[in-house]
Amino acid sequence: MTALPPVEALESMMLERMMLIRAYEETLVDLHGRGRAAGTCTAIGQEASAVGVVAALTPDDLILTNHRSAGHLLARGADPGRMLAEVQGKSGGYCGGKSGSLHISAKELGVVLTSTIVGGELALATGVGLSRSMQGGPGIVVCFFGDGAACEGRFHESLNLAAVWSLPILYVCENNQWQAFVHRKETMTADGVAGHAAAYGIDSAVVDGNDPLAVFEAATAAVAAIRRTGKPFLLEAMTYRLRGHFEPDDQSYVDPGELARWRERDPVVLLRRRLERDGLLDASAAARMEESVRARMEAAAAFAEASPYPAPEELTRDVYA
Amino acid sequence: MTALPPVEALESMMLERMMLIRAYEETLVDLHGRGRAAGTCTAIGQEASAVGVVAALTPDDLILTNHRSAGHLLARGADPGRMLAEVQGKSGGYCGGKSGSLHISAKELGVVLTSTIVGGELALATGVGLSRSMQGGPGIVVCFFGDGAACEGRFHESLNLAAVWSLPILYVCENNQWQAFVHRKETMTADGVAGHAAAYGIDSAVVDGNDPLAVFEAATAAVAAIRRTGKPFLLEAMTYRLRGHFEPDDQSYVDPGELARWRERDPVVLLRRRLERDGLLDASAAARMEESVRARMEAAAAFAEASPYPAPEELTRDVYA
Amino acid sequence: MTQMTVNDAISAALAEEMRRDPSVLIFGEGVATKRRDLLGEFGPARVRNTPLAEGIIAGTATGAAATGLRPVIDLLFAPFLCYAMDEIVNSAGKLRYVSGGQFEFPMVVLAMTGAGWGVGAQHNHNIESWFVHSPGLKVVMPSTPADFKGLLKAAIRDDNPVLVFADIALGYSAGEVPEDIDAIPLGQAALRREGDDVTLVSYAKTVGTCLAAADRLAEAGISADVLDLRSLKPLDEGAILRSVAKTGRLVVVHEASRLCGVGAEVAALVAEKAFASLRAPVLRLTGPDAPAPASFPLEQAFVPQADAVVAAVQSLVHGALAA
Amino acid sequence: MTQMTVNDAISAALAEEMRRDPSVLIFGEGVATKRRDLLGEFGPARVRNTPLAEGIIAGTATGAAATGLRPVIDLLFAPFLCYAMDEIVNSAGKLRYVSGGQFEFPMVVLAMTGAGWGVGAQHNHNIESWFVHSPGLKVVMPSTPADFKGLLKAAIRDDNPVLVFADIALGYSAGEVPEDIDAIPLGQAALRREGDDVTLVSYAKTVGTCLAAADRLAEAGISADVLDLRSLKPLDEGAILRSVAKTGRLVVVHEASRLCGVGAEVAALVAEKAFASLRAPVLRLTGPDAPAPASFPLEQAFVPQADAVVAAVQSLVHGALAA
Ligand SMILES: Cc1ncc(C[n+]2csc(CCOP(=O)(O)OP(=O)(O)O)c2C)c(N)n1
Ligand SMILES: Cc1ncc(C[n+]2csc(CCOP(=O)(O)OP(=O)(O)O)c2C)c(N)n1
Ligand SMILES: [Mg+2]
Ligand SMILES: [Mg+2]
Repeated sequence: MTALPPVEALESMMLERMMLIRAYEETLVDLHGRGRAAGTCTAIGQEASAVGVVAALTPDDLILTNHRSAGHLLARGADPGRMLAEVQGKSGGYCGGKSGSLHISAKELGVVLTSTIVGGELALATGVGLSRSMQGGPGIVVCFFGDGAACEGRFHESLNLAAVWSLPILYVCENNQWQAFVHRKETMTADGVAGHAAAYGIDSAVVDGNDPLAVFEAATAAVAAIRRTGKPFLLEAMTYRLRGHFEPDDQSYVDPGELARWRERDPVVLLRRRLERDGLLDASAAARMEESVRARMEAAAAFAEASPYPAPEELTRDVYA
Repeated sequence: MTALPPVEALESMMLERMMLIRAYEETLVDLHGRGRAAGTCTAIGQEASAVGVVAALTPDDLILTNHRSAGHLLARGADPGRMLAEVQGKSGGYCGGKSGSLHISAKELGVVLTSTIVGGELALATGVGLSRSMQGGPGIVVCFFGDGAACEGRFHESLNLAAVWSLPILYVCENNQWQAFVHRKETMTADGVAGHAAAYGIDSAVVDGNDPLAVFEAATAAVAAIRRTGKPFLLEAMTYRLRGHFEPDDQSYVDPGELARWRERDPVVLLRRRLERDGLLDASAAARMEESVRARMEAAAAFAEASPYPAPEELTRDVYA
Repeated sequence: MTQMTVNDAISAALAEEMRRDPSVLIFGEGVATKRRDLLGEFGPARVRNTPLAEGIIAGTATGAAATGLRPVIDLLFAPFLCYAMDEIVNSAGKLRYVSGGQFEFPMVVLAMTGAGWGVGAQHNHNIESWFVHSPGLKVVMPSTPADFKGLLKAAIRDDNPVLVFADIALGYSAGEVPEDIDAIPLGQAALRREGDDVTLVSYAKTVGTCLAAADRLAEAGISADVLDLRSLKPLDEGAILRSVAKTGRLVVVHEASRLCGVGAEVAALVAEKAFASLRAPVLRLTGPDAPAPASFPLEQAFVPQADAVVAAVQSLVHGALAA
Repeated sequence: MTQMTVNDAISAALAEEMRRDPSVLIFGEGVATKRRDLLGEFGPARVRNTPLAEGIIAGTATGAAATGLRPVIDLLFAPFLCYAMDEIVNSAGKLRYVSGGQFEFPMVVLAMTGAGWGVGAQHNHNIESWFVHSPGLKVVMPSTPADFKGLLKAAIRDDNPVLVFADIALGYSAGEVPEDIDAIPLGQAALRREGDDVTLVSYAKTVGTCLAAADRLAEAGISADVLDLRSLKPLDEGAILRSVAKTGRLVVVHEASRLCGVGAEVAALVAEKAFASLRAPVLRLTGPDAPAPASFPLEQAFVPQADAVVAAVQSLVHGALAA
């Protein structure tokens, strides 16, 4: 694929990453269904925003994520085997099995301080931004959060401090329309959260979260602005959570019409279809991509399965430095 | 004064209330200086916003206030003797001396659930609004808070819930430019907080907080809108804290130029001067007003002084219902 | 008698109290979605979803309670109460006193916690002792479906803020619930088993652990009083002291961490008021001073097990620790 | 030796540590206004005023600590920590463990509390036991200027989150501070007075109360060990147990409320590990289970007084409670 012009190469790469994320989460659903993994949150349908934003970053940048982190981690290059091991509470996981699925951090990848307290990552992000800004250097901080997290006051406290102290933070709201079992229509009067930025003097943009190229372009512009000004930016990606909040989940409370409309806009399908239609990816290359992703997932699952549980003395290790 | 047309009568009444508040707080400062009262927050310079808003209310309405509450209480008709007694920790105080100056409630006046946790009143206001809206009846809820409180996430959580549940709450931000020892310029990028309302679909207005008539008119319009629509409204009164945060305070950190400019706009002086100039209050009537206020304050101080301290068994009374 | 799970018992208590008293309402993140039956029966004004913001949920409950309503709020998992501490502790717990008794706060806060789901330390943290330590609050942590039903009913009728913690692992456990069970007064422990040699004091999931240990101890000829505290505040001091006066030995068992936990309070109480009866050191078996791990085997190891209870009691009766 | 107040000792510790280590910085509401000297010496990047929002202050400290800075934050009064519990407990306290040891959290949280200013229950609430109960945190509550200086220095150098509570009433109290005092290791109690008949365990302002009581007891021929815990977590269990092994009697004194307080922990520890030495019931003298009243005489009555300590000890030595 090296012959392709840059954007198309990027798009193929993004498609592969999105396929990997999709396959990972489907593996998780399957493992859970077979009683091999604890309940977990998937972000099926939201792959484009994770991949588009992370593609706009450099290795100096740090990422904060939350309970719905698989896309962010895998987009950043995380090993799906170590992720699955973590979800299964195995010692080979990124956190030695102590996190489980909900708060996976991978410092080596710059994915730091994951909190499953909704809003938690927003309160930590300003601190990471402060370190970055005091230590100098080019890196910025990206904080992923949901539309629900924007209902927590911490969202506002974080934006305000970042504005007042001029912290280099890209706030990325993945507005997936849902906040666990509650639709965002029940929790806010606007359709999104970007409208809050202006009162803090923060620039913002809203982007189609199911179009990875659009996300990538918006994120690239935002990151450039942050690197230039040192100021925060709020990017809102409009997307949809295609499965329930937590495995297992029956989605009985979801409006079937809304779900169907968004299923039509499945970002993995859309991108693949477009690349194939435009002749940028032929069917066999796509099939190979899919296969290699499946193979990686099988290896990952095998790694996780083979990884031992933590030793008993881990129970009280690493509480204190 | 019954012969005066309504607005002028109202203005005289407001002047008298403002004088009473001023005299009350000066008495407090004096008592504190003589070691007769614990440290306390005054709102000298902010009388107009308290009096203007409260004049727009009916007895059905409920008020929530905070650590800087004297103006709100006295505007609502509180007995300065019982207030002073409370500040001095005497049994004759509104809270039997258990509150002291920082969290005086007077349920009989509809001044409920005062919290000295900055932001605390904002979290309680939605509950009071919910009661009001579920129980029917005409009353609305007024929540006074400072520009500092608007930095706490609760401000946003409160506005959001009030908007989503359509609660009849008048949010009144008394923007006195200060948040204890920090100027609001250090804590927010905008000059005020009203700019946050729109993103919640909440109507707002900004008013000269040192002009009681302007405040009264803005509050009257806001209250009418709330009674009609059942929806919240945010009113921001721009004013200034003419003394330090807490007695004793030296104001060494205050920009003398800014202070001097606002001293020129002392709301008690401005209103009195205007009424005298327009021939609506003659000098002798004003002097009588001042005298009667002083006499009330002397009686109040005597009442508080004579009030006994709470009985020892009060230490553990009223913890539980 | 009906067989009922803890979750069903909670639902039944809510429905009955909402029927009984129109001022009772319930809200929280997903409450109206998950409690369709209540929504259907009582309508959207009394069964509400909220925005995702625990602080304002608790503040709204507190403000509403003081002005005529009797709110029940579901804050989901105990660690999320960290976002609502001001409202629960500084407002609901203190404003009655601070105001000189002007207000009452009839409200209930529901939350889950405990090992069992592998959800890790930000969903599983047994913080009940914080609220026992704080004035003006009551705290309930039942172990059986019948108690969940009866104590939740009492909590809703109480004019004070009551926190009701549900151990996650108990949610789907079933038990007998009398058809006509009424409110069970707060502050009464339940003696689950009688014995003479040792008192086992516990609450929530570890009551079962103590009962299992008592079975095994009985085989070894040691008989145990097993006291289920049920209500942690008010604490049934009389029941604890009576039992220890009889047995002379005490082991307190809970999942919460040891330091300044409820076990510390029970041990201190006995060391003061039943000292003369004590024949052996007072032992506590608790979770370690560590966050709860997600990994299944570690999560299980976090919780005191029957083996350890048996060993502790044997050390008191026979072993080096006997006085 | 220099005479210095507690407030000056705190300032001196901050200045010295900031000089020593450029990664130390301090922020909070009014910190830059009130600490002009630090602002002048270290500049506005390291001495910052913040917006009025405890949650984000604590969260910012936590995030900064994990990524290379050593923040000290001033949250003013202990009850305001209710707005920062998630950041302190769920993040700073747990994320090291949850992440499998990937992060460290070298940060200090300062807050005042205690009777003395008549500010009432929303400024005065002794909640130190909450943090002792919570994993991953350390808690310090000194009683002398020298200890404030030495322990704060140690807290700043520690790679864990440390809460340093300052008793309001001690702020202007002065004492000797050695010129060259260095960090005092966390977790070591100080024996303030030696005696044989009873152990008085305390911390913060009530250490003085215990010393006054010990003076009076000495006149009555009763000699007391007075142990100042200084650090509540880690707790110097050895010092407590050694003293009780010697005296056989224990009274724990603190201003915080009784239930699940630090006194409960100390009493429970002794009832387990020094049981054989105990000659009398373990007593706790604590604040009542009530919010702190503002009214001066009630506020004073809230705090255990020397009279009560004397009476408690006499009841143990001579009275009805003697074993
Ligand atoms: C403080 C807190 N409250 C509630 C929860 C339970 N919870 C987990 S995810 C979630 C929904 C979050 O919605 P959003 O922020 O939009 O993120 P999404 O899950 O949609 O990605 C909720 C309520 C939590 N983890 N933390
Ligand atoms: C949660 C909390 N943080 C800090 C304080 C200390 N404090 C009391 S008043 C005040 C300033 C409040 O500013 P603002 O809200 O603007 O009200 P103002 O005092 O100006 O009327 C502060 C920081 C407090 N009482 N509560
Ligand atoms: Mg969402
Ligand atoms: Mg202000």
